Amino acid sequence: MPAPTSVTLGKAINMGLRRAMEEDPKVLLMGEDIGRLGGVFRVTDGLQKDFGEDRVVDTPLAESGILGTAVGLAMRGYRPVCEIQFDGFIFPAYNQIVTQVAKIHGRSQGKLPMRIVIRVPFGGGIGAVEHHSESPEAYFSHTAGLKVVSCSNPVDAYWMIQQAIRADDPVLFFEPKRRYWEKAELDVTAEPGPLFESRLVREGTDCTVLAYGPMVKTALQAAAAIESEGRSLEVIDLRALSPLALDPVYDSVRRTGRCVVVHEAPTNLGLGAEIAARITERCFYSLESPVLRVGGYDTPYPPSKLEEDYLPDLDRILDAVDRTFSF
Amino acid sequence: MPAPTSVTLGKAINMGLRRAMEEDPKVLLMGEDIGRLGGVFRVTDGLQKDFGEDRVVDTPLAESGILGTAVGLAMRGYRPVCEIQFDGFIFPAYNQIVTQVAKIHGRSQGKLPMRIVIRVPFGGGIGAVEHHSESPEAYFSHTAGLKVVSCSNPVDAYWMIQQAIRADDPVLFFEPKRRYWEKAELDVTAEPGPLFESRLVREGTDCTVLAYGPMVKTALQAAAAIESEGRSLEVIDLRALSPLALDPVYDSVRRTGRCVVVHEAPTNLGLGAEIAARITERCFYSLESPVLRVGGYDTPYPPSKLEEDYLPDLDRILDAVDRTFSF
Amino acid sequence: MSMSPGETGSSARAGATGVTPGDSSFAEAGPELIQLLTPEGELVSHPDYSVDLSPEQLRALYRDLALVRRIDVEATALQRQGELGIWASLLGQEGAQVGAGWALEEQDMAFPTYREHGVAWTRNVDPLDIISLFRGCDNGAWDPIATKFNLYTVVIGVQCLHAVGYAMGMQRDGAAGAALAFFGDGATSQGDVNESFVWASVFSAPVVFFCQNNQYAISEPIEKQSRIPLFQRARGFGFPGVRVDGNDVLAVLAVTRKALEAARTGQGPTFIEAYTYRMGAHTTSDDPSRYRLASEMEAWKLKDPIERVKAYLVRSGHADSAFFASIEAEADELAARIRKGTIEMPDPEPASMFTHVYAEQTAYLEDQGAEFAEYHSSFAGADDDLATAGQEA
Amino acid sequence: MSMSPGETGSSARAGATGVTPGDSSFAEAGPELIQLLTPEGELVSHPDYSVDLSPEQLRALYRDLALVRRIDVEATALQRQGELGIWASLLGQEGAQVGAGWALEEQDMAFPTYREHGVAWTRNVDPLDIISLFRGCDNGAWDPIATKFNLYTVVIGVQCLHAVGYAMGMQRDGAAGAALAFFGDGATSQGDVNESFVWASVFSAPVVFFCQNNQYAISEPIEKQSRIPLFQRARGFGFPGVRVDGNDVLAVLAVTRKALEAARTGQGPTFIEAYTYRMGAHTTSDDPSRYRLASEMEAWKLKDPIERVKAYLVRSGHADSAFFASIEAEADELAARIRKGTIEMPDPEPASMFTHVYAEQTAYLEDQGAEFAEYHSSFAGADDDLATAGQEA
Ligand SMILES: Cc1ncc(C[n+]2csc(CCOP(=O)(O)OP(=O)(O)O)c2C)c(N)n1
Ligand SMILES: Cc1ncc(C[n+]2csc(CCOP(=O)(O)OP(=O)(O)O)c2C)c(N)n1
Ligand SMILES: [Mg+2]
Ligand SMILES: [Mg+2]
Repeated sequence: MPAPTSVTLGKAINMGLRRAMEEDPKVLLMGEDIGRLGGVFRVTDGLQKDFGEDRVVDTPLAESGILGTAVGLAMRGYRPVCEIQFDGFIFPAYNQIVTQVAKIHGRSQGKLPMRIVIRVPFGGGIGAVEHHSESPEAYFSHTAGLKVVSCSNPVDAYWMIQQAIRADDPVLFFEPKRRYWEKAELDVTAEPGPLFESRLVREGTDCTVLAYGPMVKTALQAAAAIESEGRSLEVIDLRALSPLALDPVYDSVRRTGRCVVVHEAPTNLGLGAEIAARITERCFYSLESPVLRVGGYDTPYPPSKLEEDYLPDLDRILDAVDRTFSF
Repeated sequence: MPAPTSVTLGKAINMGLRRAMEEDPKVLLMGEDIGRLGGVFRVTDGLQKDFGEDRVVDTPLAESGILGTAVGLAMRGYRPVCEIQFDGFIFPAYNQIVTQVAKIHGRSQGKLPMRIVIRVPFGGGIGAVEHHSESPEAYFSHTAGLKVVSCSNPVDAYWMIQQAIRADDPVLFFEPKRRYWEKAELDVTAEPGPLFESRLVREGTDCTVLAYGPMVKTALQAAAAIESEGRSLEVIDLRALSPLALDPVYDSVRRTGRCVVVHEAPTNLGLGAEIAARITERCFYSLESPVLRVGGYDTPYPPSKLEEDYLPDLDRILDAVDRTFSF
Repeated sequence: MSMSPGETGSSARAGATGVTPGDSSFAEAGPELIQLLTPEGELVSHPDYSVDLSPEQLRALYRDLALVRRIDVEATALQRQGELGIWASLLGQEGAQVGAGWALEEQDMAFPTYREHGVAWTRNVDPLDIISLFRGCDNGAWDPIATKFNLYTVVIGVQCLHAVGYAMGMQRDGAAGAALAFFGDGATSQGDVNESFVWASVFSAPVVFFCQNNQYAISEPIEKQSRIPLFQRARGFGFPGVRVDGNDVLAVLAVTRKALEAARTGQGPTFIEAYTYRMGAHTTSDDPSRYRLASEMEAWKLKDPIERVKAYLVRSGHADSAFFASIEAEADELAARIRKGTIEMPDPEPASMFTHVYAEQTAYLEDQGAEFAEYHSSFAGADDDLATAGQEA
Repeated sequence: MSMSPGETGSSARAGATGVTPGDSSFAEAGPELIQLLTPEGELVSHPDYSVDLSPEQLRALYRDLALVRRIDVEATALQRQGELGIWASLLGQEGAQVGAGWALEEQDMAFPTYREHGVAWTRNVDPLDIISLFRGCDNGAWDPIATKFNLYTVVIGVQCLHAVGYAMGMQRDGAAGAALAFFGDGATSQGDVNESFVWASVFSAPVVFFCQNNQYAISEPIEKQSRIPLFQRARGFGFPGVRVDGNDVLAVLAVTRKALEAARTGQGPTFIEAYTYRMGAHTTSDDPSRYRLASEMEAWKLKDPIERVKAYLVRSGHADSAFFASIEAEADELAARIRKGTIEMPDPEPASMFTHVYAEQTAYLEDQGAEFAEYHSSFAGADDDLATAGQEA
């Protein structure tokens, strides 16, 4: 039994992909520059060398082509794992994802499962140019037939990618690109929990903070920073964005009476809107203040010199927490 | 001064397009089958005959091509009005809409206005096959840089389409296709109010019902039906879906203390989620019950034999209203 | 059918040029048009293509053509009578579809649009399983895996990429088959269709692109999609394109067989343009009189795909009036079965809309379905209320 | 430059075949390759293409090539020193870009990708207005209307449709100009690019498609995008395609001029494949050693687009060492100005992100911007806090 080793989030996904490919010959990877180059983030590093060009496919430069052919491969019994190079480049494939990938299982009354994983490095904070720092998850969470998850740390990344590949439904797998280089101890012999569940990552009593992907770390930093002031934040990593797994959230909010939802995506119609609406429906009489949202502003993602101003950070989270107390 | 005449919603848009083209030679129409055929709903009937093939352009069968060339025409100073034949066929153009149409004005720091209108017949209730009855408005309302409106009656249809065309920003214009044949008296000499405002369409005291597009009529029917039971519903036609114009809504909810939002689109992350979240943030202490949502179910739009079960109707609205009282 | 030198010689030129004697109206299709059976029912030979069918096979071919047309006519009638929400007629395209269907081997996989009822028939799909889609009961009730005939795809062009992906899967499986992608003239303008050409060529996938150029995309004539013959599109992507008389079932069969065989044997994709005509409306919701002249249709009537086979069968003595009568009778029975099956078709269970959204149902949707069922049952017996409410709304 | 019959005759064959004496390494480009100036700096004639440039013009051309390269080298250095977030180098593609830029007339409109710094130079775009994009200050600071040079477009392929739409606008305006769409070899796989071919052909829009085949799409060699030479793509859509030596600025100028003139005079689109090589990394974030051999680059070094012009200028006596020294000096000044301008470039106003989202600002966003400003000012003086918080986060 190999001892736990310290790996980065990017490497953890690489290891998860490798294990999934070893365990199931029907798993194959498709994408731009994922072969020799190993992907622009090196997440598929070394996989083409070991599994060959038929299972790690460098595709033509066309996202609709990637997803459209993945649909055909899935019909043929394969489990394609498609890499979209950056969040902002998933839109050429949007038609295939929303009208085909999401609907074919239902259209065929279950006869054509769409076992497709769509890997999307998402979010900002890396000083990139336009279209390389976006958070499009709400576009997919609003779409029936798709499942959407996001990992926030190397251990989840390793297990969640394998669970997504094993799932019999199409899964959008959002990878927090600015956290690719974060490290954690990974025990590959451990037993992971279910994929579509949120997780309590820090207990607290005064206010519940919900986050996913890159913002989980930020939320935990906020909780640590405010502890000294004697305020105790409970932090939950949502992990599943569709379906949302909010039961633990309801329990938490009923205890704390306050809630702040955090994401990088624009606030208007972001995940926070749905989560706030549901919490209010379920916990109406427990709420001391409305559920507040801390998201990206409702503008296009700005030039990188402004991204620190645009992105939710520790201060903006604490500011929102304060506001839940001054209501 | 011509006397008010009774026109259908479809005809009203046709008249509005004609007037816009007469007033501004830079206005041109693009789409599939909009020329000789006059569009599958006849909304552009007769326009190619009168304005010629250069201003009413039957395009190749490619939505991305329609929007992509519209962008170029807009850069050249034109005001293209693009018809998407059915809601479900807007997705091939999604990349152009979300990454270009929405962003070019900002990208160019205002030097390249995108004066583009995208007409989308949307919603169900016409017994159609797959992809012909959807409500994709949330995908666009979540996108910064776009503006989104929907008309609910012939008079608004006539004025709103002209205002959308005159606007200097890209506007998604959602037309309630099941209401194309509804009639109303139209006075083309009247003075319309601003485009991006909601409108109180029925005063009431017990609960505020919000709707837009095809659901406005349904909401009004619900209000009429329940009046006999002595319950008074206030109905607001949102009209603007991005930006939302909620100030009158806040005032109303502060009076009624209760609110139900209705739309055909899937409930999860539909417009109702954002509206509920904002109302709760602004009217927290006025709410007697959480804002409730009546939307399509979170499934793909079903085969037409089931659409009556899928679509929000009078009964489901009243059921939700009842629940706001039993909280 | 084996041809006597006489037959061959007599009209080889015609066959080669695609211009058949006494029928100049094919001129616009150009000299590349591949034809083996003229509208008058004469066999013509072609340097590169031929079919060798026994009289039995020729009669079976006629039977398929006749029955497919009857299915279409009956469905159109059922729509007119309010039994179907809409119907997309294949009238005039029977030759292209039955010919392509006959070229398919068991292991091949077909990817239709929404109009390939004739191909469906050759894949043993029950017409009622198609009608249920147009009636609004489901999105197609047949098994796409068992029949090797994918579900209908309404979004123009997307299925061409599915076909290429499926073919890439066959490649990886070392399977013997090929994929056959159907699409229309209008579809050739879609990005996805052109991407599918890129992919098929780059991976030399075992796929054949079968384009039925029925001259129209709803109201738009082919000139709105391309300045040059569609089959030439393939040149730009590095694989062969051919134009075949789409109303000549023999030529379509020969050309499609050869292309599928090439694909199966690792020679990559082929683009087939079946030059035909949509004799009916785009769908029952369409009104062609707004955009095309009746005279155009008259000219195409003379090239009917079924009449020419009948003419050949009669001339060649391969079939007598008794045969045609028996087919007529079989068609009547089929039509009656379709009518009865349609009218008696049960409505879907309302709650069924929640069942197949996912392979692994979510707790969220399960709850929503349960609430729906409960709410729905609160109207038990009062289904009319629901209905009326729905209509009023 | 006017050619003496001698020059012409001597190497007409070479010019016609594109294979230049003593340089067989162009063989893989195929006989269709159009070339007017060999890597060795010899003029060769071509039956269909020629340019007539005065010595002054040739020197000006050299100047542009040299300055453009210096801009690129300086920007790369600035990125290495942390002054830019990223840089997309045009090293090796100067000939293709300056040649295409020179072919543009004032009324023409160019639609670049993110790499056309050389074309930008010919449109009088200040290099600092490009650098501000890669520094993260904005998305390009030049005026696309005034310069007739569109903003950079990062989403692969979309700008080809913009160019066609713009050209359709010119058509409707009865304007004299044409649109020039730039894209790469990888972009040819995108649906949008192929749709732009459909539209350009159907509307015979005054547009020229200028594809710089630099052999790679990041790490993927051209074989991953096409099995046949890219210029042949145009055949499938009904308009001419040509392949030109992209490192031969004279041939590129001649070919692009002719294509633009054809477009302006209603003869429709042309596809130009400028056959070249990306000498640098895809961007400063890329590591080409992972996917290509240094030897490949060595072979292409011999075809440098600038060296050959210099060789010709020297051989022909059109320029002396003083001239080259003066260009060198000018390049040094330019580089210094760029360095200074970059380092002193002010950061954008944080609140500016709210200002140009819409032409008609919304009350909602105005409020959001106001809240932002208020919140932001609460950190007044304590900008470090913000920064650190941002970094920690
Ligand atoms: C992406 C998309 N856009 C628009 C439509 C609406 N539509 C349905 S059929 C059709 C015309 C298709 O023409 P063609 O490809 O020639 O096939 P045909 O109907 O003639 O068989 C159109 C525009 C659609 N189904 N999908
Ligand atoms: C739609 C889209 N997908 C992916 C990318 C990421 N990307 C940026 S450049 C590039 C390669 C482009 O290659 P090519 O078209 O040959 O142009 P070159 O960079 O070689 O000049 C890719 C895949 C993108 N920008 N847009
Ligand atoms: Mg057609
Ligand atoms: Mg390239």
